[in-house]
Amino acid sequence: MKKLIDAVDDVVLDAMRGMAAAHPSLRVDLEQRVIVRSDAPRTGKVGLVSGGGSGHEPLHGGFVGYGMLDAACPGEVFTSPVPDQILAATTAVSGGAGVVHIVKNYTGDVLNFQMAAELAEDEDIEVVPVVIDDDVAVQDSTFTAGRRGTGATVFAEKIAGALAESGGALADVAGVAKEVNERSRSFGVALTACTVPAAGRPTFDLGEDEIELGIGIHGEPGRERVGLRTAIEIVDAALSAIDEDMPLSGSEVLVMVNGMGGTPLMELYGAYAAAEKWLAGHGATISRRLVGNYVTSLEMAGCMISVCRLTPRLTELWDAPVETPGLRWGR
Amino acid sequence: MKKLIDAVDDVVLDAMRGMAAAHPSLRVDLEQRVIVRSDAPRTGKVGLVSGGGSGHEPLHGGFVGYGMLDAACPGEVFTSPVPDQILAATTAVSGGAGVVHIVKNYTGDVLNFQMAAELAEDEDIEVVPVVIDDDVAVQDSTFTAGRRGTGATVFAEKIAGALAESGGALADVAGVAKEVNERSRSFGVALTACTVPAAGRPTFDLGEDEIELGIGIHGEPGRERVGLRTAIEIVDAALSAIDEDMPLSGSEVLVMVNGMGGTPLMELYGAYAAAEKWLAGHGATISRRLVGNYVTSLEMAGCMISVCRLTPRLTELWDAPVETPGLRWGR
Amino acid sequence: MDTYAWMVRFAELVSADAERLTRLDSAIGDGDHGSNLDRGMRAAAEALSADLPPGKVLMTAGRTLVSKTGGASGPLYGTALRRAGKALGDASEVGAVELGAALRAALEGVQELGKAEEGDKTMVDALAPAVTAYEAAAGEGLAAAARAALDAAEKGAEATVPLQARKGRASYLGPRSVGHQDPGAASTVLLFRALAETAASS
Amino acid sequence: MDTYAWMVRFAELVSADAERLTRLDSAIGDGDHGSNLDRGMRAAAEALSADLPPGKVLMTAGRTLVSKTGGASGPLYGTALRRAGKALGDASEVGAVELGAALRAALEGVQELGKAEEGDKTMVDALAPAVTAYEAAAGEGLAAAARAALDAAEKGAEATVPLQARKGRASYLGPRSVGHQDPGAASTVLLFRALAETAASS
Ligand SMILES: Nc1ncnc2c1ncn2[C@@H]1O[C@H](COP(=O)(O)OP(=O)(O)O)[C@@H](O)[C@H]1O
Ligand SMILES: Nc1ncnc2c1ncn2[C@@H]1O[C@H](COP(=O)(O)OP(=O)(O)O)[C@@H](O)[C@H]1O
Ligand SMILES: [Mg+2]
Ligand SMILES: [Mg+2]
Ligand SMILES: [Mg+2]
Ligand SMILES: [Mg+2]
Repeated sequence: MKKLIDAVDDVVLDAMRGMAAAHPSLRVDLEQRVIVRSDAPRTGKVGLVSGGGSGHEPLHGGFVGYGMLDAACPGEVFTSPVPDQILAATTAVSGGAGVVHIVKNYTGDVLNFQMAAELAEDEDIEVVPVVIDDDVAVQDSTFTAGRRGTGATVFAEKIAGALAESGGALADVAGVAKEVNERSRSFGVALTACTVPAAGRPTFDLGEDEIELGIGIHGEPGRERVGLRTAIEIVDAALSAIDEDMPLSGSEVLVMVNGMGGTPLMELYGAYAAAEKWLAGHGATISRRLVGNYVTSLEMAGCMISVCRLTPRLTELWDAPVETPGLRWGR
Repeated sequence: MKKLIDAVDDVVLDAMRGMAAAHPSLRVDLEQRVIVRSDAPRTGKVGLVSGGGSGHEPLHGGFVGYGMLDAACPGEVFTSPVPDQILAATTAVSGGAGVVHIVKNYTGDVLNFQMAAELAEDEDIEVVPVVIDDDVAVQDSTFTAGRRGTGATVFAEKIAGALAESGGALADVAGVAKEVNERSRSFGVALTACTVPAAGRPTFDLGEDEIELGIGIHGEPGRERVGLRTAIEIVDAALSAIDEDMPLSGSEVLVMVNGMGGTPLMELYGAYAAAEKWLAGHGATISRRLVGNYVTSLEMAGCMISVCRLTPRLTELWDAPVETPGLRWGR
Repeated sequence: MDTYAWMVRFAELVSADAERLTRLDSAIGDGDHGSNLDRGMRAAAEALSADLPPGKVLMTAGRTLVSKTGGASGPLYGTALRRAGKALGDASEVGAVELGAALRAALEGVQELGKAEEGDKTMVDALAPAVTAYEAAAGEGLAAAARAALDAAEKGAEATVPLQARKGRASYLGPRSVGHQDPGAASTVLLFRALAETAASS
Repeated sequence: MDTYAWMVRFAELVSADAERLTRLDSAIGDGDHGSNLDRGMRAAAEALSADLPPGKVLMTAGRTLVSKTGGASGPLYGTALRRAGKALGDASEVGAVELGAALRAALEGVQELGKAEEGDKTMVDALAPAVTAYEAAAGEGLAAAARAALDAAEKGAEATVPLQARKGRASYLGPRSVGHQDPGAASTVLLFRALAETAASS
C-alpha cells in the first residue's frame, strides 16, 4: 500500500488538522471530530448536519459553509461516525429552530444517526433525519437494507442548505431534502478498487480487462462484473439503469458526472459529453451540472452518474450562492 | 490499461466536447482545438493565453474565464500544442492591447509558442511570452533546458489574469506573471506512475516500496528514487528543496498542496497540515493556500508543493474575483 | 461469572483475529469490520475495571462500543452488551440462569435495532442459535451452557456462507453475497469463545 | 532523388517503429515521441503528392509536421524539412550535391531553433554526423552518400546511450539519463534509412 500518510490510525485526524489549517471559515474540533461553520450556531436558523465514513472527500467536510452544511462529522475511513460525534455536531449548530440530519442509507449510518437523534432530543433539540437512498444499482425492497445513499447527497445538501440559509423552517428544509432524494438517482462504475489504509490492500481484485458495474462508494464490489467497456457504453449502462427506474424523458435535469477519486478530469469530461448526448437522445435536457470529484471512494478509478429531475424551485435553490471548500459560487 | 475513454486517439477531443457541453461560459472550438472565454475578444483588454499538453486538468482549459485566462490550447496528452492552435487562441482573444503567452518551460512548449508568436506578429498582434520555470527538482543551468514549469503556472495565470481583467497594460501583465514566477518554487513527488492513453502502459515502473522525488508533471521520472516515506518526510523533502533554493524564513506565502490526480483529497489535507507545521517551524506564514488537484499528471498518485512569496500587491491580485471551472471565488 | 474477564478476553480475541474479520468484510462489505471492532473493544477494555459489578461491566463495554466503534457493528454490539448488562442489574454474582436472561436480552436488543431475522446473513445468525443453545444447556451449569452456545454460534456462522444477505452492506451484492461467511457472525463466535473460555476457567 | 518517395518511406518506418520510439521516450522522457512523429508524418504523407517539385515536397512535409506534431520534435523536424526544402528551391531534379546542401540546411535549422550541440544527447547527435558523412561521400553519388549518412546516423544514435542529456526532457533526469538511447536520435536514423532505401532504388 502506497499512501501519502503518516500513521494509518491517524489519517482522519491528520486530514482534519489540514482542514483546520487551510480553512479559517471552519471550526474544526479534533477532540469531538466535527467540522463546523465558524459562525454557528445562528439563532433561528435550521441546522444542517451530515456525516459518514471518511474517504469520500470533499463530501461531507468540504461542503460545510455558507449555503450548505452547518456541520459534518467524519467517521473513520468508510466507517459511520459515532453517536457522540453526531450529537456534538448537532448541538454545535442548533440555533433553536431544529436540526436536519442528512443520512446516507447504510445500516451503520442510520443506526448511529438514530442514536444521536435520541440523545439530541434529550437535550431538547428537535432533529429530523432525511435518509438518502438514490443508488439504482441496488434492488429496493422492504426486506433488505434498501438502496444506498450516494451522489444525490450532494444535491440534497446543496439545495436544503440554500433553503436553510434563506430562513426555511425545519419541516421545509427536511421536506426539500426528501424531495431532492425522491427526484434523484445514481449509478456508479469502478475501473479499479481502492485501498482502505487500515486494511492495507485493495478491497477487491479486478482483472486488467474487468470493470464493476453498480458499485457503491465504500469500496464495496458492485452488482455485476463485466469486461472492459468504452466510456459511451459505461455511460449508457449507468443512464439506462437510472432511466428504467425513473423515466427521464421530458425532464430538465441536474447531472453530476462524479469521479470516484482516481479518474482524471479529462476522462470525466469525456463521459459528460457522452452523457449529454445520451440524455438529449432520450428527451431530457441538462440544465445544471457538476463534473469532477465530489463523492469519492478514496483513489478508486471510475465514475458515478447522478441525475436529479429539477423543478423551477429546485433550480433556484441550486443556483443560490454557496461558499464551501468543495463547492463555491455566487460569492 | 483501464481508462474511461472511447478511442485512444480521441481522448482530448472528447474531453473538449465535454467542456463545451458543460460550460456555457466557454467557447470551445473543436476544429482549432482552443477553449476561449465566450466574451472574447474584449477591446482594449490584454489577452492571456496558455496551453500545453493535455492530462494536467484542470490546467489550462479549466482556468479559462473571468479573472484568469482568456484562452487555452490543449495539445495531445503530454504533448505541446502546435503553433496553429496557439495562433488561433491568440487571435481569438486579441483586443488590440496585446497578448501574453504563459508558457511552461519545456522545449516543445517553448518552441511551439515561439513559432506561434512569430505568426501572430505577422498579423500585427503584439505577443509577450512569459516562461514559467519553478521546479527546483531540476538543476538550473544555461547549458541545459533549464527548470520545468509546474505548479507556479496556476499562480501566474490567476494573478496575471486579475491584473489583465482590471485593465492592466501588456507590459504590466507580463511583468506580474514574471514576478510571480521569480517568487515561486515547486517540488513534486510520485507514489505511482501514470499511463498515457496512446502508450498504453505506465511511463515508469515503481516498486511497492518506492517513490520518486522531484517528478515533473508529464509522467517523466524524477530526480531520485527512494524508499517509501511518511507524508511528513515527503513534505520535508519538498519544502527543504524549495527553501534551499529560495529561503522562506520571514515570508508570507501562498502555498499549493497539489494532487497529481490519483491521491485522495484526504491525504492532500494531511500533507497540508504537515506543510503548515514545517513552514511555521521555519519562520514562514501561510496567508493563502490551495489544497486539491490543480495541475495533475493524469492519474498519478503523489503531490507537488508550490510556494509563492507574496507581496501585498500579489495578495490583492490573488484575492480578486475569479470565475472559471477550476477556480472560483468572489462571484 | 466474571464478566470483566469475558470482555477482556473478547477484546484479545478480536485483536488477534482483526485481519481475518476485515478480510471477510472485504469480500462482501467494505473491509473494516475487524478494525472497527478492534478499535471499539480496545477502548472498552480500557474503560473497564475488575472491581465494577458484572452488569456495570457489560453496560460500560456497550456504551464504549457505541461511542468508539462506528459502522453498523458499533450500535449493534453496543446495544447487545448494554442490554445484557441492564438485565444483570446490580447483582454482584452472576449464575448460569442470570447470564441466560442477559444473553436473551442482548439478542432482543440487536433485533429491535437492526430488524434482522435469522437467515438474513448477519450476526443474528450466530447470536440467536447461541442464545437458544445456552438456554437449553443452562441446567448443566455455566461452563457447559457457554460451551453449547459457542458450538451453536460456530455452526450458525458457518451456515451464513450459502445464504444471500438481506441486511447490512452485503445485501447490496445480491446473489454475489452467497459463498462468503458474514463477518459479524464470525465476530459473534469470538464473543462466545471468550465466554466459553472464561466460564471454563472459573 | 525522389523526395516524395523518401517522405512516404519515412512515414512508413516511423509508423512501424512508433512503439519502440515511445518506449525509448518513456525511459528518459514522457513517452510520446513515437505517437507524436507518427501523427505528424501520417498527416505529412497525406498532404503530399508525387507531382510536387522535390523542394516543395519537403517544405510541405515540414509545414505539416509543425502543424500536426506538437512536442519538441514537431518544430524541430518541421524546421529541418522546411529548411531542406527551401534549400532545394524550385529545382525539378535533385542530385547528390543539392541534397547535401539541403541536409546541411536542415541541421542548421535544428540547431538554430533548439540550441543543441553535438553531445547534448538529442537528434543532433545523429543528424550532425550523418550530414558530415553524406558530404564526405557525396562524390560517390547519391546512393553511396545516403548509405554513409545512414551508417553515421546509426553510430551517432548508438553513441547517445552513455551520454548525460543537456537538452530536452531527458535533461531533467540528470545522471539518470545515462544508459538510454535518445528517442529523437533513434527516429533520425529512420529518416536516413528511408533516404538510403529510396536512393538505392532510384
Ligand atoms: N441490520 C443488521 N442487523 C444485524 N446485524 C447487522 C445488520 N447490518 C449489519 N450487521 C452486521 O454488521 C456487520 C458489519 O459490521 P461492520 O463492518 O463493522 O460495519 P459496516 O457494515 O458499517 O462497515 C455485518 O457482518 C453484520 O453481521
Ligand atoms: N533542444 C533540442 N534540440 C534538438 N533536439 C531536441 C531538443 N530537445 C528535444 N530534442 C529532441 O526531441 C526528442 C523528443 O521529442 P518528443 O518526445 O516528440 O517531444 P517532447 O520532448 O516534447 O515530448 C528528444 O529525444 C530529442 O532528440
Ligand atoms: Mg464500514
Ligand atoms: Mg511530449
Ligand atoms: Mg464493514
Ligand atoms: Mg516526448
